[in-house]
Amino acid sequence: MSFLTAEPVRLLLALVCIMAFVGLNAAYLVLAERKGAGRFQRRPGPNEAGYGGWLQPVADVAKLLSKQLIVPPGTDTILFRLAPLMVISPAMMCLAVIPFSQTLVARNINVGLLMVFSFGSINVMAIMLSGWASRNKYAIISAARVVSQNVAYEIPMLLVVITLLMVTGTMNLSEIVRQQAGWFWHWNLFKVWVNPLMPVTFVIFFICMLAETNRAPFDMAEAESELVAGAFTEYAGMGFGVFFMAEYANIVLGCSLGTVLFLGGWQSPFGLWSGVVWFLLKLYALIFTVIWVRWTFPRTQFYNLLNLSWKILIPISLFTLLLSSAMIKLF
Amino acid sequence: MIAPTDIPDRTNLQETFVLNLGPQHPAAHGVLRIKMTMDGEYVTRAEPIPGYIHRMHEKMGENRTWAQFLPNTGRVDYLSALHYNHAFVGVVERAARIEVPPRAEFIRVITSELNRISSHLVWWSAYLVDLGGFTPLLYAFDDREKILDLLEAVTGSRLTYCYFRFGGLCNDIDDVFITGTRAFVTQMRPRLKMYRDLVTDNIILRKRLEGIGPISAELCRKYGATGPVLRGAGIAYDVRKVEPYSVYSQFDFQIPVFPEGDAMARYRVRMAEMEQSLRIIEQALDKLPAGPVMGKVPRVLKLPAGDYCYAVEAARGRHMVRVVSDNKEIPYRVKLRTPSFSNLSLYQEASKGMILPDALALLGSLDLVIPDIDR
Amino acid sequence: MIPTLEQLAERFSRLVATTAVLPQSPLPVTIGSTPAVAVAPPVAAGADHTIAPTAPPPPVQTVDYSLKGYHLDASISPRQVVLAAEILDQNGFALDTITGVDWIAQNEMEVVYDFFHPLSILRVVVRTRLRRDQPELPTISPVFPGANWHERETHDFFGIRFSGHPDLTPLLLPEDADYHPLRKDFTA
Amino acid sequence: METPVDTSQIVQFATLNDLLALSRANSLWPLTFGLACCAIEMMAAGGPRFDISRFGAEVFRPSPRQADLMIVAGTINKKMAPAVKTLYDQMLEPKWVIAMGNCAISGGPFVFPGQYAVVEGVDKLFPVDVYIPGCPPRPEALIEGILTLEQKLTGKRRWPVVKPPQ
Repeated sequence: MSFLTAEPVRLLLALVCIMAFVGLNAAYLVLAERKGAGRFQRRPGPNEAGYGGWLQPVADVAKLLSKQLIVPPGTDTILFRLAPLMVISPAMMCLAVIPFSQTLVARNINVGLLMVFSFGSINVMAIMLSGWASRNKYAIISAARVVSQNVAYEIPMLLVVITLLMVTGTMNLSEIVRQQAGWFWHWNLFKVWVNPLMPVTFVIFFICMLAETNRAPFDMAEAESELVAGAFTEYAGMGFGVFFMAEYANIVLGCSLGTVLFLGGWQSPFGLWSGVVWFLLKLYALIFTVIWVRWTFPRTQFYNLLNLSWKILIPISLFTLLLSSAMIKLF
Repeated sequence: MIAPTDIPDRTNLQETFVLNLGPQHPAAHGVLRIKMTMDGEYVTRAEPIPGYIHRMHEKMGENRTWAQFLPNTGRVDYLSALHYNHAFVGVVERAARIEVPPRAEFIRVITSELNRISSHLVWWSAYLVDLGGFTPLLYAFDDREKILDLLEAVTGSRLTYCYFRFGGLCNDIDDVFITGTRAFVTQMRPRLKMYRDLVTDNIILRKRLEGIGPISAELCRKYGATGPVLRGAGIAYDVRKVEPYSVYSQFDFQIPVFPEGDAMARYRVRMAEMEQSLRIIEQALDKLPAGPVMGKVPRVLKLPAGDYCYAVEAARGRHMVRVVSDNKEIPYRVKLRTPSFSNLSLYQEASKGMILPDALALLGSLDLVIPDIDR
Repeated sequence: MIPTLEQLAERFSRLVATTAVLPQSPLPVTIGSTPAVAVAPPVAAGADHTIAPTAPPPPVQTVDYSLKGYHLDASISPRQVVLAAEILDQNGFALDTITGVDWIAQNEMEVVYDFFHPLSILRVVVRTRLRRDQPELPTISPVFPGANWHERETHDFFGIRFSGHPDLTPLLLPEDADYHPLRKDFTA
Repeated sequence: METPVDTSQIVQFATLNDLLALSRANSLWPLTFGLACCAIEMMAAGGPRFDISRFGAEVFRPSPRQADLMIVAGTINKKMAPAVKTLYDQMLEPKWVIAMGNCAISGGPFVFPGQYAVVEGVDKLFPVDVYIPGCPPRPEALIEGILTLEQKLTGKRRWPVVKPPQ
């Protein structure tokens, strides 16, 4: 079995695993979302396909795969086909550097965080391309919204992450988790003695993550009651399915990042039995919160959204950055 | 929130495009079409184009007897069918001078107010869906099903009621209905409080609605807009108080008025109206007299020649029926003055210079039922 | 702001007594009878009224609300509708509806304007009659912008033309509709 | 000249077809498309009491490209008919149509001699798979319609038919 340790094979295996992880997560998070929405709304949710509805995602994917494939007339054919690929592949790439546990990481690189953010930005471009290529007015409005929304929220997100980097002093995600070993007050979220505003930065991070993944209450891109289906209006079958998957893949990525950066990754809350289970627990708790938020709040208005970023989040995150640097300099 | 005065005047720019919203669009609540001339996300001109569900109600009125037209009234504004029933039986009773037994009038009030609550609940849920909040729809429909259970037991249908008859009602109510209605009233009050806490006081919703789509009382008057739109503009006009019909003058209830004139004011008017409707139902149940529910009606109904009007306060505003009779068994002309028609007609003026989400928030706050516009 | 019924009745009587029209009224003369008071008699006057009335009832009359559903019934010349609308506008009335009635037996079209007062119980009906083969009268949409749609609808259903109307295209009927379904001689 | 061979008799993907039919039947995404009164009952069918999400059919898609099922809920008039036809054409194969309510079936109560506005049945425009009578049909009837459509797809009935007591 020595060939398994060969680096290219290991990488290939890791990629396959990541793709399976993303695919399964996307499929079953859709089900979780639908079942969860049912719970929030006093109804059972999908429960007829298979035992308790467990085969619902299978049915959905099989149906989407077997739908007619068309490229609507007048669209930019290449971009139209390219956009779904461009939206899903960055999310998969990013997961390669996420440390699921001490050993379970596809590629432990020193600039992991940088890579996540650089690949994460491609997502925006993909949605913009899909909106542009669709030759649909709703799609193009949605694309314009996505760009301004993501530009607005990238800034506080990065400011928050820089604050965190000052605390950790490294961009290696495994190293960041390792620093948070011990009891739960060693997590970056609770390191108030380094920066008293650490919980606030986490809240800002979470809000920005919601906005970056275009989730409610910031789902400007797919504002159903305004823009029909936004940038995805003209997509059908699996093209649309891929966008659907990418939304959940991005949620998984964003929540993983939140877990790694703030919640101690694979570290257990009381210093014992650390492992991948803790990572998954924290990850799904965050994802559950994302779903919960979606089914609780109405959508914000577009200008309120931008105001929130430019007038509230950016000043606060700048202040935390300042405070952090001052505290580090002083103590 | 951007106040409307902050928006630059973009009506003279040339780089506009036309966004054809509808007739199939999630915010169109059916088949309304709005031709929006847009400059980016700013609406420079929004022209509603109704008529996609025109169903010839007025033509049908001239084709059938007075009684045969009654089921049609339940299908004009299907969400407040009983009010439309009431207007039509009211005009025929006024013209033919038919006496309605008091018990029938009280039951009319009870069922009408239940219908008003269910209509407002549908509006509320659909409006929240417009604003991107989906869960309230399910809660509101849960409550609405309880009303529908009650009404179905006495009227026989869930939605397009045809319960009122010339001179009374087709069925008397029973004790099950009375106890069920009382139970519903006690259940509904905490639910309304929950909706207030969870939804109305939500910061996102308030930021989304406050100051959006201001409609002044003068604009309402010029366009004939009524109902919650007018009351949300600070005018306490309610047909139940101003032109009291049926036995509404015997009840103690208030007309909720909010002077701001924005979408939030219209929202609050409807939420407060549900509470007032509960009050009316309680009082009517307490005062419910005994007796028959059907008065004396001639076997062959012919209305004396002339024209007659009867207005009611439907869930969406003032609904008036104007009939012209030429002393025959069939009407010469039936005109339905529907509130949604007038309320929508001011949309073009009120939506100028808004951005698309606000324009749709304004559209939803008018509470439109499209067949009510198109008839 | 709230006028009494007597004041309004008196104001309308003065209106019908004159032949005053708007000086800038663009209306071509389409009415057969020139004196305004002598326009065809109103349909609905009293309980004893029949289709072919023997004596024309007064053009302005107050009626019993409980019997009719309105308080004041004014029959005016088609050319005076804008003046009538202005009177009601100045007194704070709101437009309820505009509709038509096709009196095919008398070869006439009737246009009925309903007004309500948002602050009091006061309902006014203004009616006017036109020749059926040439139904045309001025628009009141400059006074009440809400009349725009009501007039378009009346044009849809009856083919009554409102001169000066900004956009008299079909509202409820399809864009290319050239029929007027509520005319009594309409066949599909 | 040879007649083309009907390959479907030779090459068959029986199991795959069955599985696909089963998948499609369990994932009927309707178009968000209400016309009139019946649309409210369609909404009620998605409500907590009836909940069509149990059958995976609650994913109302506003864009016809992503929908599999068009529930024609209400009257179609002649002004609307071209738009409905366009929506049907924009949906991608395989697609199904449920005519909900009497108006969609035949024009319902709005048909009378001399009517000028109503299309007398949506099947005048495009083929319909399931008809649900009623004015408006109850939400249970819509669920029954969806089950009937599923039966049409898979050949199997999901729940036994309940016979009303005589």
